[in-house]
Amino acid sequence: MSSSKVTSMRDAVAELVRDGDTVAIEGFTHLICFAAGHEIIRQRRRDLTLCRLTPDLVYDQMIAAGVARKLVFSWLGNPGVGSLHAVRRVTEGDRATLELEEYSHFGMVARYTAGAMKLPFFPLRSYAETDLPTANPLIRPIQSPYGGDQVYAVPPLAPDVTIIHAQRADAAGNTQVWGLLGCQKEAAFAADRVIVVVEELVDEAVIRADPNRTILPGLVVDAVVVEPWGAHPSYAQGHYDRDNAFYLDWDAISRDAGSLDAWLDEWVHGVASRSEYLAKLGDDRLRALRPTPAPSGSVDYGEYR
Amino acid sequence: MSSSKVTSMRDAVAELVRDGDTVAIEGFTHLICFAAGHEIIRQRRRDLTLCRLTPDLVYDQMIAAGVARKLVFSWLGNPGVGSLHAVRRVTEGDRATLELEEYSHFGMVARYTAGAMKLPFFPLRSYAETDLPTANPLIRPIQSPYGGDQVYAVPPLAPDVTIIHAQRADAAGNTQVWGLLGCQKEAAFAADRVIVVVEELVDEAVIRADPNRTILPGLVVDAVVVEPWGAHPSYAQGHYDRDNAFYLDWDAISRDAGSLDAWLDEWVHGVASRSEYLAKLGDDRLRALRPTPAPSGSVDYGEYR
Amino acid sequence: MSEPRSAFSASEMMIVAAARELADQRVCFVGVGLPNIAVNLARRTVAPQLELVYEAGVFGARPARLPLSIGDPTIVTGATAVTSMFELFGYYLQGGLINVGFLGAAQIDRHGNINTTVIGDYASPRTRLPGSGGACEIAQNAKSVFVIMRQSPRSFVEEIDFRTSVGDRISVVVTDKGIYHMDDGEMRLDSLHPGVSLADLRASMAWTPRVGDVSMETPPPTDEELRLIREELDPQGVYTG
Amino acid sequence: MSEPRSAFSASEMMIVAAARELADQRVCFVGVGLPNIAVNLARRTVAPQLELVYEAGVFGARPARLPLSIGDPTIVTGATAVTSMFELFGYYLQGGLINVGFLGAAQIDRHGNINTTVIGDYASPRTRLPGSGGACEIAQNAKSVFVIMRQSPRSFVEEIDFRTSVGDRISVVVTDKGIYHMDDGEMRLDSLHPGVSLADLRASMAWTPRVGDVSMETPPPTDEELRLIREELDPQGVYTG
Repeated sequence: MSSSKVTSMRDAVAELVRDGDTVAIEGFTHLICFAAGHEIIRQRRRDLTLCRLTPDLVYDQMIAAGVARKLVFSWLGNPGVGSLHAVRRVTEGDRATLELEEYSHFGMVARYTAGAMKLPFFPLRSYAETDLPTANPLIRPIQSPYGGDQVYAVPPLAPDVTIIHAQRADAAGNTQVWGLLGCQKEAAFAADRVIVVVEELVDEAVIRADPNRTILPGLVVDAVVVEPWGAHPSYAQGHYDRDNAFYLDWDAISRDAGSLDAWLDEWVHGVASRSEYLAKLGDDRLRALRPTPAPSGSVDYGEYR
Repeated sequence: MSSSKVTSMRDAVAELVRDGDTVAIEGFTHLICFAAGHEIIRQRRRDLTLCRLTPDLVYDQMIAAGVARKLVFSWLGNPGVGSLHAVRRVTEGDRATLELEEYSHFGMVARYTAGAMKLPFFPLRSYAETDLPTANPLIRPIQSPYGGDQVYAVPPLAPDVTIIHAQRADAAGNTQVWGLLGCQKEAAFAADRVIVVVEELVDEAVIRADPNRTILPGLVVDAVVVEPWGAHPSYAQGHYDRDNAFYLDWDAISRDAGSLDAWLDEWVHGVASRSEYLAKLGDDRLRALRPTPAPSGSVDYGEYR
Repeated sequence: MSEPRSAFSASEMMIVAAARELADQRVCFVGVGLPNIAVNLARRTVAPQLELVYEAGVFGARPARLPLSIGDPTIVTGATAVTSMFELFGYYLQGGLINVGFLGAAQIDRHGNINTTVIGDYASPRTRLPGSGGACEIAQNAKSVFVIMRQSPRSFVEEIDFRTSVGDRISVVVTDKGIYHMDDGEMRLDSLHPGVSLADLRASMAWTPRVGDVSMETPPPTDEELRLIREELDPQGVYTG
Repeated sequence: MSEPRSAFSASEMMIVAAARELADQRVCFVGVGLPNIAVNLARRTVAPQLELVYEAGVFGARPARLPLSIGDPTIVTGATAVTSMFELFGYYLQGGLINVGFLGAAQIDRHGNINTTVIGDYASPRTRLPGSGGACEIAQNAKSVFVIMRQSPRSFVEEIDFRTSVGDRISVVVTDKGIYHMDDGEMRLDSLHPGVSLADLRASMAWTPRVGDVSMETPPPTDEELRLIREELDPQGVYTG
């Protein structure tokens, strides 16, 4: 575990993300790793099956760039703003070229959980009397061996690669997150390969000082990429705010395929790395997203010898 | 949520623990609330169904005192020492007067989880080719609606009362724990009534400064009892060590029914409260169990206005 | 008739009316969009004790600003508890701890069944909507469900194009025209907003509504309610514009 | 023959032999009792890289002392991760991340099936044993299973009284007499401990064992192994007494 897994985003994506893979870049509003999404676009991966509860702007961009064959999701929108126009362009009417596999939020969370637990299915109290099991035949009724009312089951979801963003990890990949946890832990344990992208690389001692804060052991992590601001325009609790202005701007940028392509040329293909992207954004914009401190306080684990 | 739920152990047990109840005093080695067990003995509750993964000394004492009709468990012993002699006296041969319902650790955890999630069953990969489903017909095979190999199911466990010990809570019952988490969260969410016993009562602001540390919201808590050292001879991470000497001594105390009864008379019936028990133990014994500090360090949540 | 309209917008009236319905409620699961502003207004007015639950994994949020998204950092800092989404949906929602689930909708029928998935055919839809998100499980597991939406003949329809969430647990529907409560499985109009006639309302839906006692119109927004919306909750008019 | 016996006990030989089997292993699920001391000895000798997993919910423990219980505070402080038992059993064990599950046993048969539940009839047993704990799921889900136990005609039996855990994944059984590995579903004796004759061993089990090449006896404990057991791991002789 003490051997370093630290690498660059370019090398991590080149080695661990392959054409045709099922990929989950998870993080619910919080810690969405746009840096990884942009690198996948730059390396022109193709035929990916993209999984996320909320495809968000990161998948709108990746789908517009042509990396995806299929989308597995539960809520398809720009939160508080409106539609994901690039996704709509390939899913509506005759233009429907993107394959969709649709669940509810809990259904997706339960799928990752079944994947992490190597369970053949996960039962939940959703979908009763709705059209969702008809739209997606993988949502199936199941009877309890103890009688009572019927519930529904969803199948496990085990991505080839899960990519998550975190506040910190050590070189072995032991990873800690605070704030919204989403379902990153489940999506990572369920995956064959895991890339962890962090705001800060810390010493193993920092992790071991607060083991209850750890969401992933290095055991399940293949690569650690140090990419501060790698979640922008999403956010990292305590590090920077969500760039809501960009989420609002995206509506206009993405309404037209041409303007979206121009944006990709300028902000993704036009930069070689995340640091170039950040330089382009400018210090003023980043500085304005910095929160004031709100410390958690420290607890005592006690030394027992 | 801001109305206080702080009460005494005597009143909490008097109001919330009733004859015939299904009771779970949970905590895996860590944070076992002996103070609550002793108060239940003093109030002479009867016909309880006691649930715990590891009945441990607390249930050996309660069963010897005659409060229980039935035991639901997964591992019946004095860890690293040997048997629970009082339990053995009422479960072996013709003396078998205590009803047993037996699972594995994961089976018990899954039962509490199903209870917390209001699921009619929980599936797991245990029990294959073992005699456990024969010994306990409530462990049943279930087929996946997606084919593949058969797994087993366990039924939900929803205690009438769950009692947990924690390092700290606020007056509304918002509770935080660090160190071993066992399955206290699941057992509490699954229960109709919840008693939280704490080492320290803290201001709501302490809880809200680190919301990821919260295991229970006050919403599910009925009573908060402030009882420092309430887990002795079990332990509270960062507050005091496990009193292994007592666990070793218990083997001799409990081998003979008479010496066990004498111990109960002296240490449970013979004291009116936990503070009397602690006074009887003496400061030297308690002081020797205090660990040296090992701080977790603080993280930054950030102020977002 | 036109006097109140000059003082506030139909969106403001809808948000205020929805917020007032939360008086005395304890635990509310906050959906994205209009429910988000209505619930945050309620906590500042009629329901200071209201515990806000966000599907992102937050219980007891104390947002210092109105979040654009329902996964904003301001719902985390100072919250009572932050949990994984597995625990939020499993232990809190499916576990039966949510009094009110607050949803928006694209289409609704007279029975309260909701469509947020597609307009047109599912396979090749005219309009692809966001889908369920947590809505279908909120509708099935919250003790009661409130709906807030703008009504029109295209949103208040005889037949919804896709059943995303069932109406069984819906208790109230608040629109830009009036307030409906469920009466034996069907929506009943119980209040018209100021300046809205029954004719206006009927013209804004595809079925003929059951009508209760509408002699008293919805009390208009107070100055304080309008100040909170305009100065604190939505200064940029994202929700009310 | 009696010379080595004066230098170390049969329990010490058993613990040392079990620890050595862990050389090069990566992730070990530590059971209560004898496995606990064997695994902690291995981490101090042949397997410094060994990650200790405790069912209590700990990954990457660095115990500063030998815990009497497997839920001791010393396995928490300085660990890599502490999780709920739901996640430990679900994501780590059932998820397939455990290389070796290390178990003790009261009874074992030639196929490695283990009884830790009852001696005698289940309904009214002669002896009530602890039961499964996590053993039945460790035996089913760890990639390989090691067993450490004292052998006698009452523990090495033709027919176990209750099947608590299946032997399918057992790879090695270490006793106070020798070392067995699984060969086509049956235990095969591969080494006799110093001072133990084949006759001694046969007298300490209820079936006639398959015997491999036992020309080389188990290397006796080194001075360092004995020092670690006697001074650091078990000064009070709880495990070796």
